[in-house]
Amino acid sequence: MSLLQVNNLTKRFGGLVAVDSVDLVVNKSEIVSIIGPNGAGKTTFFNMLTGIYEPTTGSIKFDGKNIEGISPEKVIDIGMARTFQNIRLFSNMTVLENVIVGMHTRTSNGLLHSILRTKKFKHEEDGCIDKAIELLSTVNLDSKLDEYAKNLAYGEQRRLEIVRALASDPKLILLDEPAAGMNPQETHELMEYIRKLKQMGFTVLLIEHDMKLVMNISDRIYVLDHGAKIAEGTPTEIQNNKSVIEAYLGKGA
Amino acid sequence: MKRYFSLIAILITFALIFTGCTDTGNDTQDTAKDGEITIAVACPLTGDYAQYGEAFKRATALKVKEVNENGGIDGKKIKIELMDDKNDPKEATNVAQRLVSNKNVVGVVGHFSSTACLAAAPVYQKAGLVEFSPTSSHPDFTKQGTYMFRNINTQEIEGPIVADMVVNRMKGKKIAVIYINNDWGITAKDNFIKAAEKLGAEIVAEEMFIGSQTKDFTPTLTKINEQKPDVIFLAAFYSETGMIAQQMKQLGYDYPIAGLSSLFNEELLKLAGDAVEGINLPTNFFPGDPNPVVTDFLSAYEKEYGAEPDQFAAVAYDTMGMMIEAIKKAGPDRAAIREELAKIKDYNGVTGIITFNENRDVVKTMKILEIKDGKFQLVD
Amino acid sequence: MFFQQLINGLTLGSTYALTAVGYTMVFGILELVNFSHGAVYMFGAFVVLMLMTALKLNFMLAFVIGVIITGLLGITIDKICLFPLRKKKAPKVASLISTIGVSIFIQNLVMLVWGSETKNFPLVLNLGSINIGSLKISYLQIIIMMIAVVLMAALTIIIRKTKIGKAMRATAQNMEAAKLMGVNVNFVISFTFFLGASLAAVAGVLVGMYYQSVDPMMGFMAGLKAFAAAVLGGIGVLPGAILGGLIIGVSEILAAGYIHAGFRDAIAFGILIAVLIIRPTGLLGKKVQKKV
Amino acid sequence: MKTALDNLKGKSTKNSLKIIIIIAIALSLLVPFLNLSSFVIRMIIMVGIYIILGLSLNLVTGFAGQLSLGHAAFYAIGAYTSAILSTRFEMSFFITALMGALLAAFFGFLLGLPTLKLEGAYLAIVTLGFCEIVRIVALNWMGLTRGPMGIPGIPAPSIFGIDLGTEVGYYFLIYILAAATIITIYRIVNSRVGRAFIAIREDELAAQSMGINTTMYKVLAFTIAAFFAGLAGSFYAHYVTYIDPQSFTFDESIQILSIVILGGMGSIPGTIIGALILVTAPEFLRSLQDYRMVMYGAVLIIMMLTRPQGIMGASKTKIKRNKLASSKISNKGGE
Repeated sequence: MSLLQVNNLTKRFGGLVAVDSVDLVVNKSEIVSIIGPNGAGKTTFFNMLTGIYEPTTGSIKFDGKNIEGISPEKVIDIGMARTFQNIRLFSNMTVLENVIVGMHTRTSNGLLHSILRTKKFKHEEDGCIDKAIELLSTVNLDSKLDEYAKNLAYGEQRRLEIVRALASDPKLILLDEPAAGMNPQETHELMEYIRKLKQMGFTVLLIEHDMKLVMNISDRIYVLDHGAKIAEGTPTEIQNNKSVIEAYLGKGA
Repeated sequence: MKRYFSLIAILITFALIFTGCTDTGNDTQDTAKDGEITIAVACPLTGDYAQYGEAFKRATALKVKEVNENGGIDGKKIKIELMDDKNDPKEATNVAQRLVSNKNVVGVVGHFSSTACLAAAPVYQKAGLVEFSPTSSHPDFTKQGTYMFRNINTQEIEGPIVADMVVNRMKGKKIAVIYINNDWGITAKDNFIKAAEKLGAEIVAEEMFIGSQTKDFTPTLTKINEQKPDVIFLAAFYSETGMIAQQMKQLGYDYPIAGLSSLFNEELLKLAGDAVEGINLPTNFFPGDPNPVVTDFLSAYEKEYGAEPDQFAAVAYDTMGMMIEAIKKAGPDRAAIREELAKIKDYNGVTGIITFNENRDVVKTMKILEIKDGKFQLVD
Repeated sequence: MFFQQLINGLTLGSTYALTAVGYTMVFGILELVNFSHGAVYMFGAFVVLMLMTALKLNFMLAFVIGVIITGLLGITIDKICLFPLRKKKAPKVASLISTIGVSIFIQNLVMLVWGSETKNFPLVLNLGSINIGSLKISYLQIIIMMIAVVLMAALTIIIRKTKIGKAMRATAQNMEAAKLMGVNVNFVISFTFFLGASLAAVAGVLVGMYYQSVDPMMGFMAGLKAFAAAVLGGIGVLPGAILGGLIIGVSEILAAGYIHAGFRDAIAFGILIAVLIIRPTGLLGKKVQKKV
Repeated sequence: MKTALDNLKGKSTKNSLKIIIIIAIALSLLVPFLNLSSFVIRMIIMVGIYIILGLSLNLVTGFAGQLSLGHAAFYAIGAYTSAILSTRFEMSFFITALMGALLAAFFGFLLGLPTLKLEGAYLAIVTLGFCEIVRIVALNWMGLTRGPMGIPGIPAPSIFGIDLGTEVGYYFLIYILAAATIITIYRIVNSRVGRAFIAIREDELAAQSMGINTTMYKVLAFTIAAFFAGLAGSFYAHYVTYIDPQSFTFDESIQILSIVILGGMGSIPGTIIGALILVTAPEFLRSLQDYRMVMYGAVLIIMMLTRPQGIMGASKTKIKRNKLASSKISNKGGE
């Protein structure tokens, strides 16, 4: 059963076609990767899914509903959460707070409850804290709860960002180059972690350059080049696809 | 944690300095108490209106120096406690509170503008300390309480004098009015218009500007020009009057200008040169007055500061003089000083013969001046 | 009367435009609202006046020296009060408060040294005026508008065609990248402050001449209006500063002439707010695409 | 073991902090009876007013990250509403203060709306322009505000027939108002709403991606801030008993902003210290007479150069953790 179905999605910036009629399907509990050379339009594609850019044409169907042109703050509501290519944590907030902000749409404490510190307020806060600590423990960050996000090591920041996205209980989680800047050891841990996510019942769509990671964990892979989809299939199929090799190594290789 | 300790440390230091500051303030005065009587002068020394405060500062210092040289009050020297209120109502109340808390201060000369005077008045009234403003002309000022005095004619008195000057002397039948949008400007304009209309004149334009904010008067003047008035009456201070006159000249408009006593200032001539030629205005103080009180003041002021006093200096000088007069009779007692000040009759000051009416407002006679050949000259 | 008011408004607008250019340049490079600009403008007018009256220099000489001194003041402000903050990577608001401190400092220092009263600025160029019917345009008004346009053109040439201009544009785009490419960023910033401050001085002197008076508080309102003009036109965009200045000037004068003199400043700010609500980056400002 | 020790440490810090706060509160309650001069009491009351003003602006600028140069406008709206209602309709302080605060909040809401799209310098000039417009309207709308004549004779507050127009009365009134403001702002900041504000300040786009309706929260920040500034204005009007437009100029906005920046953006204790320093500094400097404002300017620059992040820096917001949660950590640590 398909969770996300993208048809004929296109984005033009002036004369430049950043994403050119791409079709894509993500099924429940799948790990799907999008790969492609720099400037292939991968992040633009993500930005359309998450409402940051409005598509020029095409449709996005998520969980049975059309969502193209949705506003960014609604995206998480319908069950899609993301991370960013260049980590966008709330640097001057603590690790714990970052995760709890991730639960924003799943909580409801308003001004009055906050000021009066009602029972509901305390109950909800406690619930958030427990859940956040539980999530953080899955990435070994539960010992750094009160650390400022900006003081974490690079790999830790990446993991924190993923946990922040998970905090909203998404049906689909979008990871934009999660392994960028990680050493092999960290990448390996990340790989295990993404597998674990699948076991936990999450669906994952990721953009990634690290081929080892992609080939190891993906159920299916889409390849973009110059905005257009040039191939799709299982990791083995992609590894043997001529046009993919051309796109990566240039013609005549 | 360290953060909180530093916070507490700062708080404590502040508390100490603060109480210490006010205490030492009192200490120094306590030691000096026997030989001195303290009179406060509160005026703007910084900010937009500092030039007027400077006149207060100089003139009151001169008066005190003269009295001290002649033996002071019963052998006691007078000391001035000079306070800057920036002409800001909030600062004025702080100053007032500070002065009433200082037991050595027996009377206050100040503040400059009505805004500051009115804001500070409740503090003085509550504590029973005389607030003697040389310049506040707001009608409500002396209604704030029995400790409020002023040494300037209210516009109820000046308005009819100027209206007579404009309608009868300058033959103004159609009059355009430009006024500064503050309490003084509005009361001045209202009283003038009332008196002028009674004399049969017609007000053809009524335009305002915001003090120390408006520099470009061309739209107002262009608009007034459409009405072709006989006279333009200005309820403004000298600096804006200079600009208005110059911009009129630049636009090529040539209407006679009438003003109020606020224009009597040598700076106006320096500022606008021949553009202000022919302006008519009334005044309490005129340096060309042959009265020996005036000539003595003039030469003393010029000797001390190398400049001719303006009317703000003159009225501050008289205010200090009257205050000292009252203290001489009452001794250093705040309530007694109020009683004696209210009783002062026919004080022979440089701004005329001064008496308070029952509302503690002064009534002084006025002379008419005209700017001729780059000088203020007495007419009649 | 309408055309006369229009001329009045254009002249006033030109003085705003000249001052606005300084705001826009500093903002373009540093993304900093320089609140000391109004005080610098006032300082420029005072220095030229003092050179003329105290040292008896002739106008042109006093003008040139005064403008250079003011330009150097601009550099000094940056070096003492802003550069250390940039080095520490302090938040932008800290710099903003620092420039407010500078503004208070300069204003009150001028008041202490030269007195707080309004001073006459001699009418050095008494050129008379042209009359077209009842319309009267003084040559001074024409000169002020001309200078605004000429300086604007010269600035555009400096920024578009010269090497330093290229460096300025590079710094404005991305300071770190410019540094890596060998641009002497500190020099570029100093140069920008010099240019901005000397332009403010030119504006101050022209305004002093136009109203034949200067006072230590003259920079305050003029500074706010010029800032408003810069933002209205699109801050960081040079032609925007001119356009914004003229619009603010004309609307203010027309408001005073036809609506109510008391509300003239309120109307100028009201127009600004209305424009920004419709066009959040000002009239000529470019819309920035969010980088993700 | 280590975590247990940490917990213990945390507890002792918390306790000593509590003790300090209790002592401070006890001392401050004694203040009016220490026979201090009226001047000192007056200064403390003024500091109280500026604590409210500073904290409310801090919510917008320090926590939600929206630079506002027009905070005096709300202060003015509160003061004028209160003054007009109490002099013309003889309403009691508590009603006028509430009305003043609510009307200010309404205008805060209106001003918050354009912030949907504006940022940085654009927002700064809009707030500044708004402040000027409010002042100019107050100056020109004679029928309502008496323009430059100001409104004198604003009655002192009283409750159940007890006159609060005494030093002690005013002291405790501002004490309660300031304390209520501190507690409210503290609680807002340390809640879901406050975290949304801070997230917007830190990274607006990421905040949006977390599902935070940034527009709504920005407007909310402005509205809350305006409410408290209006409250401060009401108190000011009833305290000074005379107001006119000159009390609410652009300088006033700058003064409030300086308090926030000097104390540290996003720091509640910082704002309190900032208010204390900047309100009293002119009094310390008063003996300098003409040199006072020059020194003030210099002090402002030096403060910024030496501590650009403010005296206190941004304070860490703390999420209170319950026993369950902390026991879980130590369990995890033991595993």
